[in-house]
Formats: sequence, C-alpha cells, structure tokens
Amino acid sequence: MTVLADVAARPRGSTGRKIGLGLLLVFLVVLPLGTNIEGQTWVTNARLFQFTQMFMLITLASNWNLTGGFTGYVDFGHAVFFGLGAYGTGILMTQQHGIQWPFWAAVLGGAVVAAIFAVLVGFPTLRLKGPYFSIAMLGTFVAMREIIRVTKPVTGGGVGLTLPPYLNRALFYYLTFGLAVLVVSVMWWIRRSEFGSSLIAIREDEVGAEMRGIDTTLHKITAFAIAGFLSGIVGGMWAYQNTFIDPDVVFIESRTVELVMMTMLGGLGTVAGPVVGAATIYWLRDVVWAAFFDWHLIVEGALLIGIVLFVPTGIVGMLGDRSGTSLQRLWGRWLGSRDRPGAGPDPPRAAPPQPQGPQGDAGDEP
Amino acid sequence: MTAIATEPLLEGRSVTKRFGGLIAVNDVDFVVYPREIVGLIGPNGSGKTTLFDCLSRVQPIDGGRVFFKGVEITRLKPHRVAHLGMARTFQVIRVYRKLTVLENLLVSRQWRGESLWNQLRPSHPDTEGQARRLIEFLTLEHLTDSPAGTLSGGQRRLLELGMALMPDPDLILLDEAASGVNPTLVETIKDRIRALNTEQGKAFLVVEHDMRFIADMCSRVYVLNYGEKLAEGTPQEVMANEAVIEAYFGA
Amino acid sequence: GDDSDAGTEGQETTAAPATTAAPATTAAPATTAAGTTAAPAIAGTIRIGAAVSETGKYAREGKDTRQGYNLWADWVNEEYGGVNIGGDRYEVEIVMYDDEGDPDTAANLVEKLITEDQVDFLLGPYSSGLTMSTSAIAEKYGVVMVEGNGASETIFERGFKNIFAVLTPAGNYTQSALKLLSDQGAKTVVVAYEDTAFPTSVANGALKWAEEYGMEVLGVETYPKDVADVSAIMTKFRDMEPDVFVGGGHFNDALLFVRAAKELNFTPDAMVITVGPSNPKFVEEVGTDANYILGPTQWEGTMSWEDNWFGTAEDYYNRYSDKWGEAPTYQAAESTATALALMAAIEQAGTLDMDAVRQALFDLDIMTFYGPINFDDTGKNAAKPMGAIQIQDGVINVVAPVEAAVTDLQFPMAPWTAR
Amino acid sequence: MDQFLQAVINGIMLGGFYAAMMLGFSVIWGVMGVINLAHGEFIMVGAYATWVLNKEFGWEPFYALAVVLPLMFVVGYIIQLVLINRIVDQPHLVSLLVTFGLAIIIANAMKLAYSADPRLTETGFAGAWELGNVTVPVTKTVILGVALVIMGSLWAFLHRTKTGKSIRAAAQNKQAARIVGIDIKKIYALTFGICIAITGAAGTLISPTQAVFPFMGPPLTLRAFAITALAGLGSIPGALMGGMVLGLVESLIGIYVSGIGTNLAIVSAFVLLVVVLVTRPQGLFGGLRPMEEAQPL
Amino acid sequence: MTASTAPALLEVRDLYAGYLDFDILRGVDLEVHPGEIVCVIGPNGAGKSTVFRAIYGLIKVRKGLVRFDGGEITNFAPQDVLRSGIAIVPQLRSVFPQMTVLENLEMGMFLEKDRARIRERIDVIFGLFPRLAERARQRIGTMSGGEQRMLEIGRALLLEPKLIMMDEPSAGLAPSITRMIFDHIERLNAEIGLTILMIEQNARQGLETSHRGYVLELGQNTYTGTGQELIDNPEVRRAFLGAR
Ligand SMILES: Nc1ncnc2c1ncn2[C@@H]1O[C@H](COP(=O)(O)OP(=O)(O)OP(=O)(O)O)[C@@H](O)[C@H]1O
Ligand SMILES: Nc1ncnc2c1ncn2[C@@H]1O[C@H](COP(=O)(O)OP(=O)(O)OP(=O)(O)O)[C@@H](O)[C@H]1O
Ligand SMILES: [Mg+2]
Ligand SMILES: [Mg+2]
Repeated sequence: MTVLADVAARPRGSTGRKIGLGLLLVFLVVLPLGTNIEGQTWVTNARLFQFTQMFMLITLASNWNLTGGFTGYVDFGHAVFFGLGAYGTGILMTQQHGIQWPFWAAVLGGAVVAAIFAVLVGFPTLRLKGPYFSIAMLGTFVAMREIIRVTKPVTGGGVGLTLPPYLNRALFYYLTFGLAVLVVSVMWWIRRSEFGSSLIAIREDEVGAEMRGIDTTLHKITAFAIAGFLSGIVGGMWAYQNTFIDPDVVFIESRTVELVMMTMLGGLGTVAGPVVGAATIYWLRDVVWAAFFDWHLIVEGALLIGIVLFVPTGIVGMLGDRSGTSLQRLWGRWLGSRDRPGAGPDPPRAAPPQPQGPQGDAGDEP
Repeated sequence: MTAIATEPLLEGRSVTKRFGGLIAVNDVDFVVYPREIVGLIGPNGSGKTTLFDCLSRVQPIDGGRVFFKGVEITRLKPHRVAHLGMARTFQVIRVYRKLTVLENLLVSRQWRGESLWNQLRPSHPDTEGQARRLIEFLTLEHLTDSPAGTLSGGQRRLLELGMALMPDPDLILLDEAASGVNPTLVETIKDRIRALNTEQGKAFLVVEHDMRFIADMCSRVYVLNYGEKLAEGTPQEVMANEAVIEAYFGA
Repeated sequence: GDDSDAGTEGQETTAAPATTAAPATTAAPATTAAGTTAAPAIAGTIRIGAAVSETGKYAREGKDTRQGYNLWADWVNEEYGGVNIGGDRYEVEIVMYDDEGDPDTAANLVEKLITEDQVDFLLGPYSSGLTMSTSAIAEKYGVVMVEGNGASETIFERGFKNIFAVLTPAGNYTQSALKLLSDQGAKTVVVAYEDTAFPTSVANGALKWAEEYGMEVLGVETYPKDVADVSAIMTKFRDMEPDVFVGGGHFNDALLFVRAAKELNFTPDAMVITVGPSNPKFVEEVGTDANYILGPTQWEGTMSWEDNWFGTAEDYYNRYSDKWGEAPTYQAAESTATALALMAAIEQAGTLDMDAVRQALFDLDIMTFYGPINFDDTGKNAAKPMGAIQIQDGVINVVAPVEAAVTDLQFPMAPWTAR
Repeated sequence: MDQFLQAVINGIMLGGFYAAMMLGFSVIWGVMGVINLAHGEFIMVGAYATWVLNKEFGWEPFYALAVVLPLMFVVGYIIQLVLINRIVDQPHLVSLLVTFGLAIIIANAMKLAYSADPRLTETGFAGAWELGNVTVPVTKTVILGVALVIMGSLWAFLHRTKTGKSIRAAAQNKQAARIVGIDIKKIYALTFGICIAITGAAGTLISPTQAVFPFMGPPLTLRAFAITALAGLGSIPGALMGGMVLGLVESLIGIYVSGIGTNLAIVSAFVLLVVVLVTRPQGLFGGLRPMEEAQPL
Repeated sequence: MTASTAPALLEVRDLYAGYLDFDILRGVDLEVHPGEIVCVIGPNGAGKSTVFRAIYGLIKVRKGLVRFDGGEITNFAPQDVLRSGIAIVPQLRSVFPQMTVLENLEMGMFLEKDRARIRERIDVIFGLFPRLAERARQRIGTMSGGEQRMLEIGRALLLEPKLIMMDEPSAGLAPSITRMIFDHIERLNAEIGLTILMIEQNARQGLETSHRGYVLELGQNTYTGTGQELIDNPEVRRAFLGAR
C-alpha cells in the first residue's frame, strides 16, 4: 500500500507541525523525571520500560525502512543484525571469555560486527531481486541462529549467555530515546539527500538507475551496512537490558515480520512511517489488550486487516504530507469527494495529490 | 561534415550479440564523431535497441569491441559508462515511477564517480535550477511534483528525454524518443537537439521510425536489417537505396 | 515444571500485556470469605503478582500454571481463612498478566506488577527463559519471587538472592529413571535433545547420571526447535542398537520420536522421553504406541507425599480435578506448591516484611503434598527427588524412585508390532 | 550402504511432504503476488478438520480429504472474494499485512475452540515395509503418493486447461488479462480457493505424523517460503524437485554428521538456498514469474 | 465522408473520469457511427488514453454515459465490454511476457469456445504479420518493441469485434509496418465495415486515414470535424500537427 506515501518527497513541515514535534520531544525528555515524584503511578519504571521498547522498535523499523522502504529490498531477515549486535555485545561483555569490555564499547563492537556482516552478506544477496532477496535473507537469518547454536564455546549454544544485570530504566530510556532521535534524523537527512533519491531510484528501476550512472552495488551495500550497524546497536542495548540471551529469544522470525508490519502500517519508504507505525501498533496493543482479554489477539488481527482495507495508503499516506496540515487535508479530501465532479477551477492540470489510482498505473506492466 | 580529422567519439568494431541461436546484432562496425548527429534505422526487430543495450552495457557483448572517448568500454559496468559521459533513453519507458518529475531529473544528474559522501547532501541549487529549466522546456511544469507514475505515455517519454539530458553528457543515445510525443512538441525537441549539438557540441545517436525526424536531423544514417548493417550514408542516400526501401519502407 | 511447550513460536511475540486478574480473587469482600468458613476477620490483603502465558508458545503450560496458582488462592480465601500472620488473617489477591511467552513482555509486566500494581510478592512465570528475564527484575527491586516452572540451572548461577524454585532442577530429571534401568541391566544409552536451554540441562544431567551408573553413551544428537522430522536421528540410533533411548525437549518432539521409532522399527529396551509421557494427553494422542515409554515426573497424584494443607497428593489430585474439570499435570501441582511455599514462609516470618520473608524462605524446611521443600543458598530446592513414570496399558504409573513406585518396571520394551 | 539407502528413503519421504506442503503457497504467490503469511494456519485448519473427523467420527484421516478439499476450497474462495480481492491492486506487500492479520485470527480462534493441546490422528496405514535392512514407512509412502497425485492434477490443470492457462496469464500481466476478457477477480478467487484446498489437504497429510496445535503454522510458512524460492514461484516440477533436494540434504546431513547433524541440516538447507538463488536466481526450475519480471515487493 | 444519420455505434456523453480524487476528463462527448474510422488527437496528457480506459471499464466512470450498439455499457467490467464487441489496443505494453506468441494469441481468444475458429483466426493474423508466424514459439517478452506491438494489434483483430479502439497503433513501428497497418485498417473498414476509434500522435497520417476526428484538450473535446477539415484548420495545424 504505502509505497505511494513516499511522494511526500521533500518534506516541508509546516510551522504548526514543527511546534508539535518540538513539544513532543520536550515531553519525552522530561518524562523520566516523573519517576521521582512520590505517589504518582503513571510514570513508573515499567512505563519507562515500555517507552524504551517502543523506541527500540521505532529505531529498528526505521533501519528496516532504509533497505526495505527506500531501496526496495524487502529484508525478511533483518533481525539477524539485531541478533549479531546482541551476541557481539554479550560475548564482549561476559567474563567467561576473559574479555569483559565496558557496555558502550561492547555495543559498538557488536554493531561493527553486524555492519561487517551486512557488507559480506550483502554482496551475494543484494544481487537478487524482489522476493528472492527476501528469502535469501530469511535463510541467512535462520542459518545464523543455528550457527550461533552450534558454536557453543563462544556463544554458549542453546544455553545462551548471561550478562551482568544492570537495570537502570531511566538510563536505557535516554539511550534508546537518543538513538531513536538520531536514527530518525539520519533517515530524514538521507531522504533529502541525493543518496536517498538514488536509493529510491534503485527501487523503482535498478537497471535504469545503473545505466544512468548510479553505482547501484555501492549504494545498496552502503544502505545495508548503515541499517545493519544501527540495528546492531539496538541489539546490543536489548541484550544488556534483557540480561540474558540465547538463540531463541534473540533470533525470532516474528521480530522482522513486526518491523515490516509497522513500517507498512505507517508508510513504507517515508521517514515518518516507521515511527508512526511502530508507535501505533505498540499503543494499539495496549488498548486492545485492556479491552478484550482472551480475544485481544483476534481483535488485533481484525484491526490490522481493517486498517489495511480502509487506510490502504498507510497512516502517513492517509494524512498526506504534501500540502497543508493533515486535518485540513483530510477535511479537504472529504469535501472534495462529496461535490465531485468538476470541483476546482482547473483540476486536470493540477498535480494529482497521490500517485496511483485504485487501478494502479492503468496500462502498465503488472 | 568533415569529421575525418578528429578522433571518433564512439566506435564499434564488429559488435555481435546473440540470444541463443538468434543473432540480434551481427558483426556491426560504426563510428560517431564528436558534434555529430547519427541516425540508426531499420525494421522492427532488426537489433537497434539491442545495439543500444550493448553500448550502455546492460547486455554483455558477445563479440567485437566498443570504444568511447578512446576508452574501451566493452566490459565496463553500466554506471562507469555513464560516468564517462554517455546517456540514453529507453524505448520501453523507464522512469522512476514513485519519484516526482523533479526528483527523477535530480537523481539522473551524473556523478562521474563523485564520492558517496558528497551525495549525502541535498541537491545543489544549481542542479535544481537546471532541472526546473528542463521541466519547463518539456512542458511538464504543472507536473513538477507529481510522481512519474501518474504521467501519460507521452509525458513519460518527455521525462525520459529530460533524464538523458540532465547529466550533461557528451553522447546521447535516443531510442524512439519522439514516438508518442505530440508533433508540435517534436518540433521543439528537434530545435533543442540542434541547439545542443551546435552550441554545446553534443553528439547524438538516434533511433527513430519517423523519417522526417531522421532526414531533418542526421548527417549520417546506419541501416540495420536482421542484425546486419544493410547500408550507411546520408539520409538522402539511404532513403534512395533499393535494399533499404525494400526492407524498411515497404514497396 | 519444565519448558515442554505445547505450542510453538506464536507470531504474537511483542509487548502486549493481557490481564486476567484471577476472577475469584479480586478483592472478595471479607464477609463472603468469613461467611463460608467462619474464620476470624480479615486484616488485609496480600497482593501477589505473576506474569504467566495465556497465549503464545507456552499457552498450554501457562494454563496449568494459572490454574495451580488460582487453586491455591481460592483455597486460602475460601477455606483456609486467609494467611495467618501473627494471628491476623490476610486475604490473598493474585494479579496475573499474559506474557505471551515473550521475554520482553514478561519483564515489562513484572516491572509493572512491582511499580504500578505494587504487589507484595511475585510468583514465577512458565518456562526457564521467561524466568531468566523476570528474575532479574525481581532481583533489581529486591522483591521475592518463588517459582515452580523454571528448571534450567543457569537461573541459579547468577547469584540472585530473591529467586526460589520448588521444583527439582533440570540436571536431575533423568536420575531416577536411569538408575532404575541400570539396575535392570541396561548397559548402553543414546541421547537426543533439542538444543535449547532446558533440554540441554536435562541432557547434560542424563550424560552425567549415565556415567555415574556405569552405562556407556553410544551417541548424542541435538536437533533444533520446531523440528519437523527426526528420522535421521532415529535411523542413526537404530544402527547403534542401544539399550536405552533418552530424548526430548517438547511435547511435539515426543510424538515425533514415538512415530519415527515405530516407522523405522527402532526398538531399544527402553525409551525415556523427558517431556510428554507424564501428560495424560500423550496417551490420548499416541494410543497404544505410548505403552512402555518412560518419563521423568516432578509429581504424580499417586505419590506418597502429604501435608497439613491439602492433604495427600491424591487429595490434591481430586481437589484439582473437581475444580477445573481436568486432571492436574505436574506443572499445575508445582505451581500450587510454589504458592504454598511462599505462604508457609510468610506465616513463619510472621510479617510481610520482605527481608524477613526472604530469610524465612532460606530457612524453610517443610513437607507438602508435592514433596519436601528446602531451599539451598542459590534458591534451588535441594530436598526433592525426581520421579519416573512408565505408561503401562495406557495408564501412567510411577515406577521410581522405589519408595514412591506403585508398580514394577516393564522391561524390556515389546516390539512395536506386538502391542 | 543400507544407511545411505535409508537416508535416501527418509529424504524422499520428507521431500514429498515438503513439496505438497508448499505448493499452495507457491502458486498463490506466483499468480497473485500474494505472500500468504497465513499459509501454515490453513494447513493447521485442514489438520484440525481431519482430526475432528478422525476422533469424533472415526474416519480414516486420508479419507477425510473428501471433506477437507471442498471445504477448504470454499473457505479460500470466500476469503479471496471478500478480503484479498480488495487489495490486489495495491502493491504486493499490502497482502502481507492482511494475511498476517488472518494468521493471528485463525490461530487464536482455533485456540479458543480447541485449546492449545497438541493433537494427533490415528491412521490405519501404519507400520512399515522391510526391504532388506531398509525400512519404508507406510504412512509416509501414502502421504508421498497423495502428494504426487495432487501435484500432478494441479500441473495438468494449469497447463492443459483453458482456465488454468488464464490463471497463468493473469500472473504475467493483469492489465492484459483484463483486456482479453479474463475476469481477474473470479480467476483470483478460483486460484485462491484451489490453493487453499491443497494447503488444507497438506494439513490432512501431516496430521498422522505431526502434532496438530493452534500455533503450529509459522514454522510451516517459513519452510514453504524457503522451498518456494528454491523451486521458482508457482513452478510445480520445481516444487517437487525443490522439496526433494531439501529433504535429501536434510536427511543425508542429519545421518552422516554426528552430534549436530540435524541442526546443521537446517543451516545447510538455507546455505544451499542462498547458493542456488545467487547462481540461478530464477530458482531451480523457472516459474510463473521469472526473475527479471519478479516484482519488487 | 458524410456523417451518417444512423444511430451511433459508440456514444459517449458528458464523460467524467480520472484518478484518485481528480477528474481528468470533464465532460467528453464522442460519437462513432457504424463503419467509421474516427481519430482522436491532442497534446500529451490531454486525457486521450483516459477516455479509452473509462470506456473499457479499466477505470471508473464518475459521471456521464457510454452507450454501445444500442445498450448502455457505462462501468461495465472489461470482459463484458469485450463481450459486447469492443476490442482495445492499449498504449503501453500489454502482452503475457512468459507465454509464446501463439499462446498469447490463444489467450486473445479467451472468450471463444470453438477451437477450429480459433485456429482459423490465428492463421489470418499470421498472414497479416508474417514476423509473428516466424516466431510463433518465441516468448513474446524477448521480442522487440515493434514485434510486441504487432502482437497486440493482431490480438485485437482476432475476435472480429464490431469496434476496435487503438491507442497509438503506429507508435514504434517501422514505416512499412505503419503503412501496412493503416492500409489494413482501411481495408477492413471498407470490406467488412469494421469500425475504428483510434488515438494518434502521428496525427497527419491518422487523420488522413480517418473519416472524422476529435481534438481533445484538458479533458474536454474542443474541435471536431472530418479528417481533412481538421488538417486544414490552422488552429489545429499549429497546435497539434507540428508547424509546417
Ligand atoms: N532477451 C532476448 N532474448 C531473445 N531474443 C531477443 C531478446 N532481446 C531481443 N531479442 C530479439 O532480438 C531482435 C532484435 O531486437 P531489438 O529490440 O534490438 O529490435 P529493434 O531493432 O529495436 O526493433 P523495434 O524497432 O521494434 O524496437 C528481435 O528479433 C528480438 O526478438
Ligand atoms: N494512473 C494515473 N494516476 C494519476 N494520474 C494519471 C494516471 N494516468 C494518467 N494520469 C494523468 O492523467 C492525465 C491524462 O493522461 P492520459 O494518459 O489520458 O493522456 P493522453 O492524452 O493519453 O496523453 P499521451 O498522448 O501522452 O498518451 C495526465 O495529466 C496524467 O498525468
Ligand atoms: Mg527497439
Ligand atoms: Mg495516451
């Protein structure tokens, strides 16, 4: 659905939106201070933990979006970078290997491992097209899980590794928050740069892009390595925060699936999409859970389908990013749909608001 | 046109391309000199597009050698060829459908091997200005921010042309760039090509089924038939050639 | 308890807490409790938190765990008259959430239980993995967590001071069975296990005990989670002609092993499958092929343990069956025992003070319907032996240890075709 | 030698099952570009239907196909008509969301209906044939046979009948299919119905050999996904060979590598997959959509 | 050519259609009488192809009316439009790339049951385009742009429709083929009275072949008249035929 939303090409935030964003950031910065206020039960460590998880998801989804959304290489094994980051960190931090680096160094180490792996695995797999790439990455992911399992002396095999427990929620909150802000800014920057446009060009027509002078291999590998590195950092943080890792809690297929879902729900190939999508799904689950007990997963599934059917362009796509504030736009579209046809002085000449009609590009190849 | 003195800009020596048993391009020699507009014509399926594909290196070349600006490009990667200063359009349109018209042009700016680091900045205002002027020329102003996927067939073809002009190449391969374009606009395009040719010295290799286009623009023409070079010469010579008339223009 | 999971990787693994505050226990008015048992007036409520899978890969065992906890809570409030703290009676309330089998969710829920719901104590989740991540949270806040469903030894190697487990740890799972078999003359063993935390602990234990009882290990094989086919392993083992096969990890693997052994006509003298046989569902699904299969058990209704609260193991069995309409699995029994151990410690401490209760847990030495409970200084229950059962004509009979056995071992196993 | 033969037999049995299991997934993807994440769940539903017939009515599981096939066809047809047809015009990733939602709903609804307890059906086709020192399990032989019949019929349908050809045509160019008069929505509903019927049948086939429970789906979907790539989208000979190759590799490595053989088999299956993809991007046997035309998802 | 007084074969009244929220077409009127060749010209992006798509049910008609052969076919599904007797040659590629030339033609006869007739019609098309006959077993996806175009036109002719709508039939074809196609169009028109509605950028040749023409601009038709009238109209000449 949301491939469309990236039309919101060159974001021009309105002032209102900028102020809103600023307020949100300020709120998120001061939020942990609330844990020190006696007697209130809203801003608890558990709440901070939830935010931490959400920031991690936002970061991961944004990274996924760099390859999956911008470059069009839908990576079904992205969690492998997360996993390598987690294991890198875990191995570097645990005494049993006689290394025991400090946390920050170990996280960076893990992320570098993930990035290097991204480059190595990217060379063969990024030559594959469409679904074949997806499957190859899924294969890489599953294979890596088993490799971790059988290299017992280093990774602890199926038993896993125990990290020194250090559970400072506020610290993790700020770490993940900072990382999320950083990553989203990086994505925003990339999208505005020529590098970002080139990635999208590769997605749209790789052969054409190559012939028009884009070194596609270099671009793809670079994007892959950036995404791998950043997801590796998240993996490392997660490992530290979870205090123990084994192949089955680290390498979970559904972790990747969720990233895809979140990104798509928010808006594939947009900067804001993964953020909105991740936050929405996280929040939705909280609400749905509270209201439906036994049925909550069923309701969640139904909601997912409902959203896709009724908001096929993704949330960001629906809100539109091209002109005016979102509400205005929604309102305008609603009005527009009522007194058609013939609205507006010269609509045929005006740029249609969004790329594809319900019929897609009529007359094109499938 | 007395081009004999100069070095050829593009030169192919017995270029051959096979698809299984089918020989799509068979032992073809050709040259394009700087500041020249050369035509390439031939019946459908005679190997014109395939030859372009070989030049821009999407298709591996099975035999022969190709030189561009004195550099052998027979085995080069497509983007390297582009960096050398060769651009092309496509018969089957290849615009980036989800990028806007403006972005399509910006992203076609050629980097000539510029480092990735430099690309991590937004486009230079000059580049954007250049893109907007092109859009204006192509009469696509009202569509500047529309995704290319929403353009009509003819509009896409125009955009395609713009994308080839954008990187400021030395040689431009046009594959039926005027088909499906409104005749009035075709005249404008011809003027533009002539201007680029005379003022900036750009060379063109043009595939076109519109004979008026060929006759008006080209100084020399190659004719392909079943992958082989059937004739070459000035447009007038070629159009008078019996074999060409039989193979191409019909009785 | 163990990690035998009935389901497999659910897709729904991310954070989504699901609440099911135990229905009967949500702050029942004091009068109702008093009405039924004429107990002394209620002085207050002890809030106990637990994150237990309702959905996801541990949905099946999670249900047993919940039912075990709730049985205890209802019993305390409605029959026992409340927890006795220095003569005052306290009602209990269990706040339970669904962790969906996901470590992140479980950790978050436990943190929520501690900081938002402000529970007094914690009961454990189902499975070693989830116990790993939640016990770290409990440790951080210094809140006592008593558990009965995380058997993996790594849990107790972290030096935590707030985790107590009533169950026999994984390494000892096969001890009774192997001892019995070696007494019967078995000389050689092969072992296959799923390469995840809990089965690995069990298998390492099995290797240790096999050596201890003088048996030769002919082959060891691992297999990954969600395995679809174990024919290769069984083919290899068949050619080794071992006396004893030890295998397993999950309930499904148990089914796969039995089916594959039968298909390939692999007939060792005994098959010990570490998870599954003690579950009545196993017999129900596998039918006559289940006969002769041995399995370890934490607890069976036929065992001879007894206490002052629930009576004999059989009494507990009946009480549970009446209440929930199905027979208790050992996961259910150990969950009840977990709660019981916590209660006993609180009563001994005579206060709700965390430090005092923790100390009381370390000092605890009681007998229950589930077996003896006495925690060592890592929090493991050092006192309880593991039992072994054999399926005999579709009935699950305890065959070891000798003091708890109800029948003799049937040995060697009959060929597959002669059943 | 015996061990080798046994390994080969095991591998072929496993491969036959893999092939039957992933076929529906592969064709749906090949024709409609829909990656059906609820694939494993449909297998599960078919397996439960079989289990009910087996336990409640004492049916032989394999005869349950007579009920499962039409039942699942109708289910698939309706789902396509009311749900997926609404989004086929959207880029293909959209279908992921819908089928993912579907998977969650089906699995959890099954859990509410039948609890999370694992189930197994009892077949009369049990036991094994002994050929020298090699054992050939009867149940799996029957499974392989039924799987082959299903595959053969589907192949004949797609390549020999007009409806089948129109399904392939729709896979290649939706727009063109419409203008030659093919009713795309109907074709899609038909395809989905047929594929879900086959998928449900796979559930029937595995019910005697594997535990059936609500959350069994995802690993199956994952497998189907992998074999599809090996086989080429929608290619039926490819499905058979891809399944066999994977089955044999897993079986041989499982037997000849000691200790971690079965783990390693999984790794090598995926390594093989990546190698095949990189060297032969269109899969081993081509497919309904070749690589150049493969849609960016 | 005199405008016939017989009822129109195809009649489009006040047509509104477009993509997403925008109407590209804003009140298009068209009439095609039996036995006529009608040509639509106009600048790029005027909405010519959109008219075709709307008539053919490929996009939704939002307002207005499409009548064909006495019955209303507004918003019919494509297969129903085809059944009622209209065939279309779209502007952009519309072949089944993985199928052979022959299979593609067979698919073109999807609605035809009679096998003998299918064979017979395909042979006629092969006679028309020998190149296709030569390559009957080649996958169409590997053939040149022009060859694919031949196939599309051949496929539309297969069913002997009452009306055939061609979106730039000559685009990308060699002069000999273009001439052959226009000749063929005229011959079919003359011999069996096939009615043709086409869009041409090769406007001069298109209009010369046609009885009548329409000029479409900004989603509305601005000029209409016989082919020659339009060619002679200075406005039209300047704007659409290329200054000459
Ligand atoms: N990938 C391929 N595989 C097999 N044959 C091919 C392939 N690509 C092109 N051909 C064949 O090569 C020949 C030359 O094709 P090409 O596209 O170069 O023709 P062209 O001269 O550009 O024709 P047109 O004017 O119709 O565009 C054609 O007969 C075509 O069928
Ligand atoms: N799928 C689409 N989504 C949105 N807008 C579209 C789409 N297709 C076409 N348009 C817009 O509709 C207008 C008319 O397009 P159409 O294809 O009908 O033009 P045309 O007259 O056929 O032009 P040409 O001669 O270039 O083929 C154009 O401005 C185009 O931008
Ligand atoms: Mg060509
Ligand atoms: Mg058009």
